[in-house]
Amino acid sequence: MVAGRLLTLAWVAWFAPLAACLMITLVGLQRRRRAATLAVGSLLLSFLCAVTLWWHSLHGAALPLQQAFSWIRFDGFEVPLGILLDPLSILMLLVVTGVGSAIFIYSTGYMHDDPGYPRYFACLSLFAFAMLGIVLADNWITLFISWELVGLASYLLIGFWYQRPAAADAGKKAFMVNRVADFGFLLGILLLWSVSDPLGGAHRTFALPALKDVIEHGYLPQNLLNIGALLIFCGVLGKSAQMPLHVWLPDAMEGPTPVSALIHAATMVAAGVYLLCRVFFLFDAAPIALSVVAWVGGITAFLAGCMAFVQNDLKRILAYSTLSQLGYMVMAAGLGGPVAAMYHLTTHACFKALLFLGAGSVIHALHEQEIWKMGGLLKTMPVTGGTFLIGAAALAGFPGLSGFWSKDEILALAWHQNWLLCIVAIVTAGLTALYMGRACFVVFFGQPRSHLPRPANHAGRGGHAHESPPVMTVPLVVLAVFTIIAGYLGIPEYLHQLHGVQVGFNEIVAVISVLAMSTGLWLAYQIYYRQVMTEQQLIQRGMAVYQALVDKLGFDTFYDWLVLRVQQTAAKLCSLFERFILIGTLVNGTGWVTRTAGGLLRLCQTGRVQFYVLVFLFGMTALIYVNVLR
Amino acid sequence: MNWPILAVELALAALALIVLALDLVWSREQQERLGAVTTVGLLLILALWWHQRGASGTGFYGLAVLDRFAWYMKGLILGASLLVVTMTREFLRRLPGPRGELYLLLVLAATGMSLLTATADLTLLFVSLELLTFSLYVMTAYVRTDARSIEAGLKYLILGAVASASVLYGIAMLYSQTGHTRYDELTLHLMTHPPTPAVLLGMLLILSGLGFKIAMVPFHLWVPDVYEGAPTPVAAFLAVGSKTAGFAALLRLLLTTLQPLHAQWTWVLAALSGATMLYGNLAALPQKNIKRLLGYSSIGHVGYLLMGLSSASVLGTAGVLFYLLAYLLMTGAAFLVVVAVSQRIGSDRIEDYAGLSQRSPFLAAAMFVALMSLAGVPPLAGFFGKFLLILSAVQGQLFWLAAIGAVNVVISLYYYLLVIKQIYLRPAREDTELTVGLPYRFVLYACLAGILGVGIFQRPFLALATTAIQSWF
Amino acid sequence: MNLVSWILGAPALGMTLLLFVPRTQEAWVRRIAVAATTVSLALALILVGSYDRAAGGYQFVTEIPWVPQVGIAFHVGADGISVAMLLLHALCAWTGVLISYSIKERVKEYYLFYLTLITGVFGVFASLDLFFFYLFYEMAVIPMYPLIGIWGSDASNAYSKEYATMKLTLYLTSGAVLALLGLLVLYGGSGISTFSLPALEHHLALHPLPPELQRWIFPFLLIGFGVIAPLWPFHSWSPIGHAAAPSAVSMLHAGVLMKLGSYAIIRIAISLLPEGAAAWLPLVATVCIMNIIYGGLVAMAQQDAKFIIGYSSSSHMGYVLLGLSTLNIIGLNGAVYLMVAHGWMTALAFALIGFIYDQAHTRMLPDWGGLAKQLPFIATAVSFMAMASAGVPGFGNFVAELLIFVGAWEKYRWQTVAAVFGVVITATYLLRFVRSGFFGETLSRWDELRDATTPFQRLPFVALIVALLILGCWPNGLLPIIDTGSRALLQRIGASTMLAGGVLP
Amino acid sequence: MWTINKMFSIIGSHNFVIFFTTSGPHVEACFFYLFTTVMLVAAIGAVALRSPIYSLLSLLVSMFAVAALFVLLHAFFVAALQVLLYAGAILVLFLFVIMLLNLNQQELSRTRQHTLLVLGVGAGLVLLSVLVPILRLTAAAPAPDTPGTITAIGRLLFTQYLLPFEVTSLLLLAAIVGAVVLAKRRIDT
Amino acid sequence: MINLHHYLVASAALFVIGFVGMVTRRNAILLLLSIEILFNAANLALVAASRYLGNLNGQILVFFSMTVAAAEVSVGLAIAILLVRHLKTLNADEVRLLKW
Repeated sequence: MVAGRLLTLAWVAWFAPLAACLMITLVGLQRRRRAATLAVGSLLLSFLCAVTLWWHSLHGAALPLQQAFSWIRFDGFEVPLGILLDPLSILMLLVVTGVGSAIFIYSTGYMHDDPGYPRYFACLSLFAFAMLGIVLADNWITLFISWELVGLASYLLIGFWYQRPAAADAGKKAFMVNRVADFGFLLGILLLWSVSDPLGGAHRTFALPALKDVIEHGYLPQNLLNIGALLIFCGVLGKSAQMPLHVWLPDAMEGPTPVSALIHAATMVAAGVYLLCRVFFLFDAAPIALSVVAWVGGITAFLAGCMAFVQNDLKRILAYSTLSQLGYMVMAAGLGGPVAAMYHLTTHACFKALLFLGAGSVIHALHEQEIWKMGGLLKTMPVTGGTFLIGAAALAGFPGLSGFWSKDEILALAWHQNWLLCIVAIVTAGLTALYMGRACFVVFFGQPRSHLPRPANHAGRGGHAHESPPVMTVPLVVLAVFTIIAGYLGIPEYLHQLHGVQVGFNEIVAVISVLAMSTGLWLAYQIYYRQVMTEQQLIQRGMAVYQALVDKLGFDTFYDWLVLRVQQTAAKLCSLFERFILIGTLVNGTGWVTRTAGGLLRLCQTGRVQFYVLVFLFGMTALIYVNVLR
Repeated sequence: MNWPILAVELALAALALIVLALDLVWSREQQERLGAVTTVGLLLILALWWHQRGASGTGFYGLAVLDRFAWYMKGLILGASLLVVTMTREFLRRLPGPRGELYLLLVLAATGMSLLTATADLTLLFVSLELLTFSLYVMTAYVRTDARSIEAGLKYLILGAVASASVLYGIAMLYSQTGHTRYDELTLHLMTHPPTPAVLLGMLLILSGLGFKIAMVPFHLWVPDVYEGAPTPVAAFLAVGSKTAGFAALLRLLLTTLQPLHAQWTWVLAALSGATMLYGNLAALPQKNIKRLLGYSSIGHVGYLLMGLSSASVLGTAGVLFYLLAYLLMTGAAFLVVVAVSQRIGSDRIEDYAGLSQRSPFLAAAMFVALMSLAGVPPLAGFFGKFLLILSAVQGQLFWLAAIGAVNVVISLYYYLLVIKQIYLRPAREDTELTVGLPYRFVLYACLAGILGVGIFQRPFLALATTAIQSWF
Repeated sequence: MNLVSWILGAPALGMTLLLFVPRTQEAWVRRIAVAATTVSLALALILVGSYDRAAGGYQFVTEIPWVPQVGIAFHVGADGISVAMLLLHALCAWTGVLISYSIKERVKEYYLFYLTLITGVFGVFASLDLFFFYLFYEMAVIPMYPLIGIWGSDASNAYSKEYATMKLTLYLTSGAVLALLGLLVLYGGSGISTFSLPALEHHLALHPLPPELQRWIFPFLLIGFGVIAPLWPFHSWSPIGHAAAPSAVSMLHAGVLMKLGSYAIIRIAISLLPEGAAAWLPLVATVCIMNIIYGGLVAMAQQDAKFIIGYSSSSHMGYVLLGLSTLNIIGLNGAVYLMVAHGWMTALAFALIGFIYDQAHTRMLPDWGGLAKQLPFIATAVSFMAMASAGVPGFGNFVAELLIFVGAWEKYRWQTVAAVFGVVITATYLLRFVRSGFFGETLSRWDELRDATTPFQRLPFVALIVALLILGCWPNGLLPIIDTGSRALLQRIGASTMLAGGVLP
Repeated sequence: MWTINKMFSIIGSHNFVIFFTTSGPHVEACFFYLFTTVMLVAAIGAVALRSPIYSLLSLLVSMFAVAALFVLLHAFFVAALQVLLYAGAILVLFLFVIMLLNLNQQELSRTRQHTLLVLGVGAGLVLLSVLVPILRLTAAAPAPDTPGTITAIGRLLFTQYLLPFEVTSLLLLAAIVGAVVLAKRRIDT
Repeated sequence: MINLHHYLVASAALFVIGFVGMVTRRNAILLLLSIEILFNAANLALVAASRYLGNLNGQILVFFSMTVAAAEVSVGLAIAILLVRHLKTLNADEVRLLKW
């Protein structure tokens, strides 16, 4: 197929969800079924385009392809709106539309009874549009716009149940944290724009390929690149929820579960990783920035894994696990392996979406999120339970599943590049198995624990779940299938054009990682299935560490302090300054001085005629004196 | 003799005598019609005045002149007289006692003012100044039962006499140094001889005396008291008539006769202009009585006028003339409203204007327009006037004075808005509607139309003002 | 008479017609006002369409000698910048008149003053004569006094509406007279005795004023016009004034009136005094950071919805000032574009708050809460407004701020960093605004609130939102027109190095 | 007019007038200082004396001294007017009103405000100290003697100064009407 | 030798005395009386100047000034009568309803 057709397909894939969003907003807000049809249909269309593109890319289409239009243009300045098609973006396109389609379909069941159903799909479509924008963007501004728009969609969807204070707060928090991050990101864009024309002057551009050329020709000094890369990495910190800006992601679980699956597990949070890979040429040329990236990723992976262990909310466990896995990806990118990062991103998208949807299915059935009130669900919800276990195994790195392969890529890379980070990564792998084992054993095995009254409007026995409808289980099964096979699709080979270090399968690392995984799983089995030790005893043993982890290592406390004390104090101070100094003293003071001057001057008007004559006399004398005798 | 050059003054004197005769002859009921007679007479004189446009000449042994300047100023004075007659008719409705004399004195004062515009001799200057002043003394104290009116009359008389004595002494000084009283001869003498200190002394004494007339700081102290105490139409006449005449005399004296001394008087006037503006506008801020407020504000406006004079340029002087026209219209309109309101609610307190916009939207709107024009808000007449005056100060390199003028725009806006606040923002204490008679409405409409017309179509009026004084430069 | 003169002629005509409509015929009063502003809006749209971008310069010029003695002429026309401003104002005025249907008392007086205000603002944007510029400027300021004083509401316990309106009027007039002084000195210094802007531009381009004089005059114009812009620390009239004004007046006030200041700085101060601008604008670029950061922080501490938006306006105008102080084409285009976008955004904000206040009789955020359930349409519109204000892509504000940042980056590095940080602050208080006002649990006392349901009620909100979205999604619509104006200006003042500065060291 | 003319011719022909207007400079100086002293002392008395009657009489003396100075200056007509008008008319009017109002001592006292007294005298002294240096420089060159006889004055008054003269009549009309209007006792309704 | 300046200085002294009288006396009648002194001072100056300049214009002016002074007194005394009648006082400084 000719290049133009491919590009058209990409444009269609990008804008189809936007069209759906607009149509839902304009005509469909009252019509539930039509909204869902539009949204799902548009995303399936995008998926179809993505598959077509992928097929062509495998069969000899000349990549990369680039096409841009002027979005802002006047003489001497241009902001393009353009797309870049290369294996990286096509792969990501597939992930987003594929996983997205599954989740869209799942949502039609999950959100079936919600009054805000059309609004939900409008926002979801907006998200899909924005996410595809990030994937396809060929320049900073298109990227940044999409970047902001996914933030907006995320905000709207986290706060979807806006009447719940927690949800509204979580949405706000997510938006704010991302704003802070984007502060750096935008500065980075400005900086890189200003140096994108080595001759200075009118040919500066936002286009990524042009920047790549400039960097690869070595026109730019190292420290500049380091600063620029770090500023860009700020954006990644926010979007991919890396330490220390990770705090919004666990809270974001207040949104509907499919949203968590799509946005806060599979796609949007991975956008940061995708960005790192997309502009890897920049980081590649900035070694200091690169090592910062690696360490941030490693630390995030480890600490998030620890925190996941102490969570009692099923979705929060998954959220921290997402953090941890994102840490892996970022670390991989930081270690110079964008391919490994992308590989893990892809598999993670499948199995994490699967896990979230499974969790959603459980929640949908029980109206309960706390794991200690669940139990033995494998019997009542076999499909959900089965697929969840597959996902969990993949996440834990069970050999043969996709997670094992992609994680091994990363561990091998770390083994090759940085032994310290490698140890961190391996310990984290063990942790992963431990907390996932904990969740699985508590939720799906053992006895039902719930004593909740039966939800009024819900079929099924009290506290006893039932399997979800097919519209929800089918996507689970599909995702489970992909979770199993994603490791054999040749993804690293597909991405071979990417720069960076690529190390093959490493047997030693694989063995170590399986050992770590087994240890973790064994511990979980002992504690939570055999119950050699209750949770309480465990807590008592590691009181300090446990408490610190429950307190989220003080991050939230610190940010609360920052917001409540520092920011609000500054605001109060400015407000007081405004009110008392500026208005009270300077402005009103001027008025007061004027009025008082008037009040004093009028006292000259004593009403005594002799006094008036006296003033006349004085005035005349003074006039004569200064004029004649001066 | 060349009588026609004083046709307007002669006609005014004749009108005065007719009013006097009718007052003596007519019965009490018939005297009600004196106001109408005066109005008609003034309208006829206005027609005569219009007929004289473009005429010029000198007469009475060079004591009097008719030029475009005199013609312009006479128009203002006749307009002022007409407005004041309208107010007087309204005012006298509620006043027991004699009425004819007020019209007589009014016309006599108008005669004096008119003569002042035409005078080209220090003797005539003194005499016509006194004619004007005397009539106003009596008019000020006219409400004999009102202690305030008497007090105002006393103050005006005492201080007026001091001012007259100053003028006279100043004339004596000038005369003693030059031997002349006629302007043309004085000019010639001053151009050929360097000024002696006594000449400057004479100039300053005359300036003081005329400064009293126009309410220039520090000779202004009578103004608020007299405006407050005098019958409102008389206060209006003091504001628009006497001030205009004073400026007419001052302009002609300073710009023709004392032109050779302009290095000595421009800076004095500039300094006094700043002081006058600041004093008038600042002291107006805490006022509670509308007439007193207008009194202080009139002091402020004198400051602006002096700004134009102190630049001693064509633009500045034309600005003064233009501003006097605007001042006539806007102060006239304001006083028309004050008379109408105080006749109906019996109070001049600003507080009692509360809710005027509900009780009489027309009067409220008229007051709004008048005060905004006084404050210099476009597109009203006062705005362009202030614009010209400040521009002339800037052109004359008097930046500090222009800055003071600009500051005073804000200060004056403040107290005018305080009045507007009562009228528009505060609720009415009573609900009774205030209705105004048709002729009165008509005059008020004419004023408002003038304010807008002069403010928007400035060109012909500025042209008139410029041609009036062009020959002096 | 041509297009531009009719744009300002229509409301003037409407105003005159209103004088002859009896007070009791309120329906007719409203109809005339709507008709007048609709005509202006339609003409403004036609103007945007028919402005010849290739030719640039002043088009649709009418020149009638007015007071030739001092060189005054009634001279109106539009270049690229004023086309944008006229469009901005036309839409704000039109929506404002529609919003004013909630005014129930003294309707005729209200519309009289309102149309005077509208005429004045049109006049400022269309004037090509400094005298008429000033005349219209004052004409726009004074009607604010009765409009706020009569139909407004107390800004807070500390600031009554009388205080607010008095302060606003005096403050703006102070600025105006300060600017007038500057203008008069400029007029005197030019030596050609004309107030005609094109003539002065032409003359001063060939014979610039002495640099010392320029540096001396410039602060007069800068502060004089800066007061209304509002330049920190002269901004304190604005939030209080916004809060006290009735919503339609706040709309024009924040939406358009503030832009008079920045427009005048561009059109007169920078254009005629390039040396002065070069000397003073770096200071402005620094001070406007105070606008952005300080204004944002103060907004953060407010509880009153109108105060929040009020301070946010003064914060956002900081970006405009930053943009114009760059003196390069990107920043200047961005500044003008932001003037338009922010105008519509803030007009939308005040219209929305007014809608709620009319029913709820409180603007305090703690008293609101969970309004989204009762007022879904309004809440949606508020979210749009907040997103536009926070600079989310898709709205015009994003495009404009982006241009300003890009334009300012080279010249004012640290100021730009602070300005970008301002976006974070903006998001903070706006999200708080949305969160505590509209999200969360619904209070039972708001059960009686009625959403905007009829198309007529929704029309102004929808129009503004759509306008913002068009600005945000299709910048190539209006920006090239603006570009003709700012490019000509920069070329004339010789600062047009397109992208000022060189490569980063 | 006739009376004045007559009287003036009598005074004018009198010897002592001839004497002190044509005698030597020393004599003139003596008379000047004499009359000036009388004038000033009497004027001070007029403003300083407690009793209004005394004040008035003191003023009368002062005005006679002024009239004498007028004669010294060969201004015979105005000298006569001074005597007639001031002594004859104005002061009598004052006297009449004082009697009419039956003013007592206490009411006519000087101002009780000592500040005003001090300031007034101080301001006066300052003014004097400003005026004197200016006026000391005003010595004039000798000029031909043009005595202010009634003929000369009358000719001027009815030719060159006719206009002010006529205006004065209007002025007097205003004053008369004013005095009547204001001082009329009954207010007729 | 007596010259113009002698007379002018004398008249200035008279002028000042009149002014001082106006400031220091509180009685309305005495204020009017002081005004007469002021006018006399001017008259003296005019006559002296007339003599030393050798023209009569000054004396004409004195003629008018006297007329004015007479008229002044008549109106002033009428107001004084009104004062006593309505305010029961002749003290100018007690008449201060109008102030500030």
